[in-house]
Amino acid sequence: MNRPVSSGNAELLAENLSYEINDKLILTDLSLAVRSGEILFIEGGNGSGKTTLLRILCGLMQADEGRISWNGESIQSALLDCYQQLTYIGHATGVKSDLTTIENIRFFSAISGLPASSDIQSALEWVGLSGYENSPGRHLSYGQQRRIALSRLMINSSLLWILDEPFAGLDKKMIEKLQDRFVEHADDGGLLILTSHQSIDLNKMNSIRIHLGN
Amino acid sequence: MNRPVSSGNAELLAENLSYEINDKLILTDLSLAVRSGEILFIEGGNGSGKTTLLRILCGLMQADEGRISWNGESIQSALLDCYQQLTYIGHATGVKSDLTTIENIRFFSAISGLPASSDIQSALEWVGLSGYENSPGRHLSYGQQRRIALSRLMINSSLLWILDEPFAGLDKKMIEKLQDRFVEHADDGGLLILTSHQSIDLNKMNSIRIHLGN
Amino acid sequence: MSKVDKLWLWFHRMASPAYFYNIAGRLLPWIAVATIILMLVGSVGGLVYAPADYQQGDGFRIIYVHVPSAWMSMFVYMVMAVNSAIFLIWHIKLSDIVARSSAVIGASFTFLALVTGSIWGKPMWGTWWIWDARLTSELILLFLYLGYIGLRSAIDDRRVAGRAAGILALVGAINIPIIHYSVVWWNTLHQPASVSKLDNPSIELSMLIPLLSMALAFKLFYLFIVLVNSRSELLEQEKRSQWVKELVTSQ
Amino acid sequence: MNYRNAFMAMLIRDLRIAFRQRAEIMLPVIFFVVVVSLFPLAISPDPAVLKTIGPGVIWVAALLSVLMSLQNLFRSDFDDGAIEQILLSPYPGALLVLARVLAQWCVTGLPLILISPLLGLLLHLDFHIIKVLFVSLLLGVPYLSMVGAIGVALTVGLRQAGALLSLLVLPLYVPVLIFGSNAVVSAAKDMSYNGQLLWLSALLVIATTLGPFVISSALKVSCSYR
Amino acid sequence: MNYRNAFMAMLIRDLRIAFRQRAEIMLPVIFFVVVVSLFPLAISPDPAVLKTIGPGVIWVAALLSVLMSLQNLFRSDFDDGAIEQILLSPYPGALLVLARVLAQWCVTGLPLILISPLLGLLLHLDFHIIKVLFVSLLLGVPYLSMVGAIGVALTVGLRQAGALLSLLVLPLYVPVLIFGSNAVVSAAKDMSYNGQLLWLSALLVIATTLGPFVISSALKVSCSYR
Ligand code: HEM
Ligand SMILES: Nc1ncnc2c1ncn2[C@@H]1O[C@H](COP(=O)(O)OP(=O)(O)OP(=O)(O)O)[C@@H](O)[C@H]1O
Ligand SMILES: Nc1ncnc2c1ncn2[C@@H]1O[C@H](COP(=O)(O)OP(=O)(O)OP(=O)(O)O)[C@@H](O)[C@H]1O
Ligand SMILES: [Mg+2]
Ligand SMILES: [Mg+2]
Repeated sequence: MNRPVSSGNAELLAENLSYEINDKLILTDLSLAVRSGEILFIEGGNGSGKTTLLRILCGLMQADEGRISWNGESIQSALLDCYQQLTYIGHATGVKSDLTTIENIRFFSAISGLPASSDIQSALEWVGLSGYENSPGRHLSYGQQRRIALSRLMINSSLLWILDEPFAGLDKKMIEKLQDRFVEHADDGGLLILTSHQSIDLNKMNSIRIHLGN
Repeated sequence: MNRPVSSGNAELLAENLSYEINDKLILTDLSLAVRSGEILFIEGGNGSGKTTLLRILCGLMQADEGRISWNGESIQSALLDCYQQLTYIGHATGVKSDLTTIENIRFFSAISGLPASSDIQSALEWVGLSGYENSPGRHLSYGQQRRIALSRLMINSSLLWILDEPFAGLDKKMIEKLQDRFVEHADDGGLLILTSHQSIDLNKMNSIRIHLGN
Repeated sequence: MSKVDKLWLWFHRMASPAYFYNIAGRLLPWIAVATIILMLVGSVGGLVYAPADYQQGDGFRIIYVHVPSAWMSMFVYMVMAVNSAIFLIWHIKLSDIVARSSAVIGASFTFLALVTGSIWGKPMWGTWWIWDARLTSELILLFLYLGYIGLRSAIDDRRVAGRAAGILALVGAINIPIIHYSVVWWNTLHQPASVSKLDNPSIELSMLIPLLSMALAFKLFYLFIVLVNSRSELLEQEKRSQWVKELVTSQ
Repeated sequence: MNYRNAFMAMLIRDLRIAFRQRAEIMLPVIFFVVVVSLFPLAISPDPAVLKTIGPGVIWVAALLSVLMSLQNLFRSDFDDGAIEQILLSPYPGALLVLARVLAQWCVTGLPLILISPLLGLLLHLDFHIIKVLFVSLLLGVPYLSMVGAIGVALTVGLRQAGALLSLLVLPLYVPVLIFGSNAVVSAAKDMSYNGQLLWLSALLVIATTLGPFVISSALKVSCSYR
Repeated sequence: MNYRNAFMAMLIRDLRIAFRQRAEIMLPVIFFVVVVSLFPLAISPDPAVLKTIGPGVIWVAALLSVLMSLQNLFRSDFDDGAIEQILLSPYPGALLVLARVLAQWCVTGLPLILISPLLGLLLHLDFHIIKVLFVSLLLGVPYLSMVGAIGVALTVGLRQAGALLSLLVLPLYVPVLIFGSNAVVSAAKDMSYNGQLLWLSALLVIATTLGPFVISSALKVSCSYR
């Protein structure tokens, strides 16, 4: 497993974000900061704007107002550097139904700029998909597909992880493993932003909570 | 709210189900029975065959071997009667992204044979979507879309509910409410089959558990 | 302050919503009056004073609608493309509004040119339509407009719709000359089916004046529509900003 | 249980969705117009040529537009899971499917038929020929919709459905194409064209009576695997 | 960071997916063949007629096949979320998009070009005319793919994308259609056709250099809302 490249003092900072859609204010004047070693847990009921916030943070959507900076630079100007440090996993997994598990993982690692030598086999074992190396994605259950997406967290050496409901669809054993991995990532100086409706035990981690919505 | 039409002694019986796909045995010789007032909770890790089993039980897929009967009659011959008594909610919600919340609910109730007079407003309030009556489905968050699908459980008077991970994507408040509704349904003589990865408190209910997979 | 800086300053001021709103509000009545006057001059001049054509009789008078709308159809697309570029590069919302309000009216001008042309064509060529270069380009231009409008209306988030449609408008603008020349060239190769009388250089002064005043009236009418649209659109978009609140309370 | 209610609910749902996405109504028509106008560009602008190829071109273009508009007939219902609810409804699948196809026809087939005279003008067809063209499309297009829907139901679970669909469906379209375009060609030659129109009507009756049943069982099959 | 690796990963992924769904490779070709063969049925089987309409018909059919095959270019990536991963990749979007379009062209455009001589024979075109047809398609089809991809990228988030796509893209196809089919017609008249082929090459160069950038920014826009 690779360690994050620089464990220095990375920081993601969002100031006064506002986002409105079709006359509905979804985010109003929201500020947050995450630093190396910290875990930001975003809570909130259904429809409180968690997904929207995460997509704005990783640049997939633009906030109407406010600014986001990565290590002091505005995210617009530091975009490519930031993307090299970013892993985002959303509601949709990006798993291709016609590629096998191995091929899926290899493709992800190639386009996220990882060396081809990355240890894919151990990542596969970690997500409990050994035995399914050559099954095409469409033959896998919902939870198994999500596991493929999550395997990137094992190969990856990026600093900033933004995960939208990473526990959805997973069984208990996998949730445990994932939580351990999060702690490890934070200990290595990584940054983590996640949402979840499952109440998870983040006490052992250096975690901050933000509550969205009323 | 409507009560199930006949609270007599309905029974869903599955005997010796087997299902194989691409040389993978997914279900082997599985039998189960659910009666009025019972809740069947199907557990199992990712990929253990829960979704497959539920789809077979409600007739969307055919088992390779074994038979399923509803109130003593084979499900093939009692299909229409059975469908009148069945509510199935799967991973996908069936919510149309161009229809408003109200229109979506009304359509569901129309094709499941409910009277047009059904109390849609109270169902809306129950799922916490009042205020979103006229928002098209695509404007809703993942959890809100799932809530629309679940609103049918409030309007519905069918006996047999088959629910695949009904708690996925819901926030805690909604999960509570849903659990209460399940107990109520069982008390009214309904049958309920569900899967979930979230450990829920079914002790207060008359529940049976089946564990799939190793 | 250099000239360029001054220009920039002016540009930014114009692009500031509050300033634009006020200026546009003051201009509107004048534009409306001018449009009506020019329209009257054009139609009276065209229908009454201009002599009947020795070949085409009174039928030719449709020229006073046809030619201005044909001119406008191309002009408006250019305005739309330029504004789309400004919006995509500098994120000036006003440009997006101009582009959007241009689309519908531009499509209407194009449609009008096609319809009046066809009506004129029936007595002229004995048929409603020929696949002449200019006519064909005009038809394709209508499709480009419709594509732009279709894309815009299919996306319901205004910000996204603006950017997506902007890209389309630019791609279309690059293509318009190519389309135009390919069609012209295709036509000369094929020997057009019947002799088109579109190119008629000699034109009398008594015909020219009404024609020009109609053309100007069409332009002003377009300007009027765009300004009205922009103003209401601005209020809508900026409803949370300070100047709109002041505006509302002051009334 | 109220059959009429269920039918109307389905019909209204689909009309509503179509009208919400305003573009959907116009687009097959525009596709039709654009495809027809490609031919003078590709072949020749000469009125004499256009007159001879006109009926055939309009018929082929109509056929392709119907095919194009059908592609998404069950797609969104399939993707979002609504199809499972329709199949599990206590009402007969054929009834609901009929409503679905009818809605589709109102929204795409009908406008296409209505605009066809204009295209006839563009291709320099005479007035009495345009009349025959109109009638032949009126009889033929519903058949195209119904038969196309069978193909869609069979391919809805597949990824590259579009092209496969055309492979399945186009051969079935051939008879209608032949009768339809031939009726117009005969009219142009001042020959009788009643035979062709009768054939078209017969095909239409068969398609609308059997179609819904075939479609609903095809849908069931498509949904029984992933 | 290795640009070549990323490009190849994307290309190989798409080729692999295409070859897994064997049908995908054959189908646009089959669509092409079927559409062309509708015309003798709809218009006339007379060799003299077919000779005159042949080049135009083959070009229009090629154009529609490309359009048809493009419809799902980014759809599955969009639906399953892969597009977000592509956009968030540290490599330039234009590079990955170029690989995507190239793969698509290998799988659908190329076979279509290769089969075109056969269709020329079916429509009674002479051998030297078929040669020109082949070259014109070789130059024109990549342009069609690239420009079509822009339209796809703009409409990928929309429901009724198919029909809207054709409205956006077909007008932009007009120049290629004109130059392409005219090159063949000129060849048939023993006139020079170099001018047309040069035009086609020029258009191709413009499209392939600017296209990827336009496509990737259009994709970004399409993904920035739901
Ligand atoms: C549907 C049919 C027609 C269409 C789409 C059409 C289109 C156009 C267009 C686009 C222009 C502007 C050309 C430019 O400024 O470069 C134009 C100008 C003009 N049209 Fe038409 N036209 C049609 C029919 C006719 C007919 C039947 C006549 C009369 C014989 C006519 C007479 C003119 C004249 C005199 C001009 C001004 C010429 C000039 O500016 O150089 N048009 N038309
Ligand atoms: N077409 C297929 N070919 C081979 N195996 C398949 C096919 N379809 C499903 N499977 C396998 O069937 C098993 C059961 O899948 P199913 O979706 O029923 O699991 P599940 O229990 O619902 O899992 P989850 O909790 O992740 O939703 C999985 O291991 C999957 O790999
Ligand atoms: N296009 C839109 N128009 C109007 N409202 C929208 C639109 N898109 C999203 N919304 C609203 O934005 C809010 C936030 O949505 P979001 O998906 O971010 O919620 P979430 O916190 O992720 O919820 P969940 O827990 O259900 O995933 C919702 O209330 C939704 O109704
Ligand atoms: Mg969410
Ligand atoms: Mg499952």
